[in-house]
Amino acid sequence: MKLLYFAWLRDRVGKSEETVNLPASVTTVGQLTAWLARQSDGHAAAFDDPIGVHCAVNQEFARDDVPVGPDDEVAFFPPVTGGWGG
Amino acid sequence: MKLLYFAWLRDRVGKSEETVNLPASVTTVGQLTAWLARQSDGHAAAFDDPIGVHCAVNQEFARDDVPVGPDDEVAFFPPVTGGWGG
Amino acid sequence: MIKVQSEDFDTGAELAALSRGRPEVGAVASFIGLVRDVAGSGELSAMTLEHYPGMTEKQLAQLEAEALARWPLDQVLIIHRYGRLLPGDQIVLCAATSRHRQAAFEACAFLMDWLKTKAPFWKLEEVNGESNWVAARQDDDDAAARWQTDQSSSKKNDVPETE
Amino acid sequence: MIKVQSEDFDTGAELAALSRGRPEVGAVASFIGLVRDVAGSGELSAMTLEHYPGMTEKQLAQLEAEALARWPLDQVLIIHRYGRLLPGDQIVLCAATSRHRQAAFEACAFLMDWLKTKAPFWKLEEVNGESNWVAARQDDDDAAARWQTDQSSSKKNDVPETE
Repeated sequence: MKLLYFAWLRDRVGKSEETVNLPASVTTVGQLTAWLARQSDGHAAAFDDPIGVHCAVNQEFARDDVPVGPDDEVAFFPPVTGGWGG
Repeated sequence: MKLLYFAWLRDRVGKSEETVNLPASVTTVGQLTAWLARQSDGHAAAFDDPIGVHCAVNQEFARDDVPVGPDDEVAFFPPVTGGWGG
Repeated sequence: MIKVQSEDFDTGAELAALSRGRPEVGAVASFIGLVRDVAGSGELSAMTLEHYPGMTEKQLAQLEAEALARWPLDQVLIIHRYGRLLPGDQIVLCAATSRHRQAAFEACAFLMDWLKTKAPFWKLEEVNGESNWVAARQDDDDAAARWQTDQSSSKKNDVPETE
Repeated sequence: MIKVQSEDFDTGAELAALSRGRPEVGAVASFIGLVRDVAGSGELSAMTLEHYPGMTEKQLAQLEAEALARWPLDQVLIIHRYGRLLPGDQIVLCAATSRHRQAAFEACAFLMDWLKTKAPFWKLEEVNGESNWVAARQDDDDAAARWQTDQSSSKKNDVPETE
């Protein structure tokens, strides 16, 4: 599965993308998040507070119960913050 | 008193401005409108339906009870219609 | 800033000038009004905008001052043309700048609604070879009325509500 | 029309192109967002906008389609920049064209509110020599929520309301 990290999630994980082989027990966004948090200290720091982590599956915003599989592109990022000052 | 006419009021009166000497009995916009309606057939046509006639005294919108005097600039015009299509 | 003119305006240059050198401005809301070729019936070939020179500038300056008083704005711009215009021509540009988008948007919508009912412009449409003065529209009065405050509706010299 | 780009845009040319050859358009409402030099504390020297290429275009296209479905519009334009920007730089241009001003204004305000909460952009501010990721603001969520319909709030893949 292809994973993408943006903004401070990327800073904490230490890379902008990686490819992982999922265990069979991981079938939803929520399970993926919990599994990733155990992969390294950087991952743990990134997924420490899951409230602050948003997810997109195949470029659509996805809640914890959305299913994920090996062919999906899954991205993690902080809440979006728009661009301009006003 | 200086009078100005705009849009179809000007077309009906037949001129864009005129200077008139008011009788002493004319002291408000409403009295002026009634007096003007008797000055010519064109004036009568213009002031025929006072509901459709708006007035400004010294470039401020004015109701019938606003006072007018010899030194005022008084304008009559239809309801404003803005410019653009939207 | 108020400009009443017959010549066309350069929207990009006008909007850029509003925020130049004012880095606290984050939001520029604007509106351009164009001549539509759809008249009440038939095809519009041109329209002539007549106005009341002097009163127009005075009313627009009051409108600008009211917008600046009601919203936390940095600047207000109103450019309104008069004279003979063709379909697709620019007629009016309104803009409001602010730190925040909400104030800029609301002020800009306010300016446009009030321009339709408070600025002394009259529209002569040329349709199928005939020239006709356009009548006022009730929905424009309604749009302006939503901005009415108790204070301003009691002003003696205001536009009569029943006309 | 959607454009996601690092280069600057020409507001006047973009707006003019929206109504060119479309004489039924009477109203062009637009909004420009600029980099403000007022950060949370201290002085902003620059900001870098990161985005999620691919998803950004997809989300903006959905946003455009939703605006076109909700209001009687002729066209929608969204231009959003990414990369490193300086105070005063243009970041975003939204525009909506319509026969009537109300639809154009509402659609434009809708686009801006949703851009703040639905488009995958993240802002890194450089303040007093330090770079910090900007946190999401509750009032932006509130502004977007006012456009929420019952239908869209029940979508499974929508942004969770509690985050």
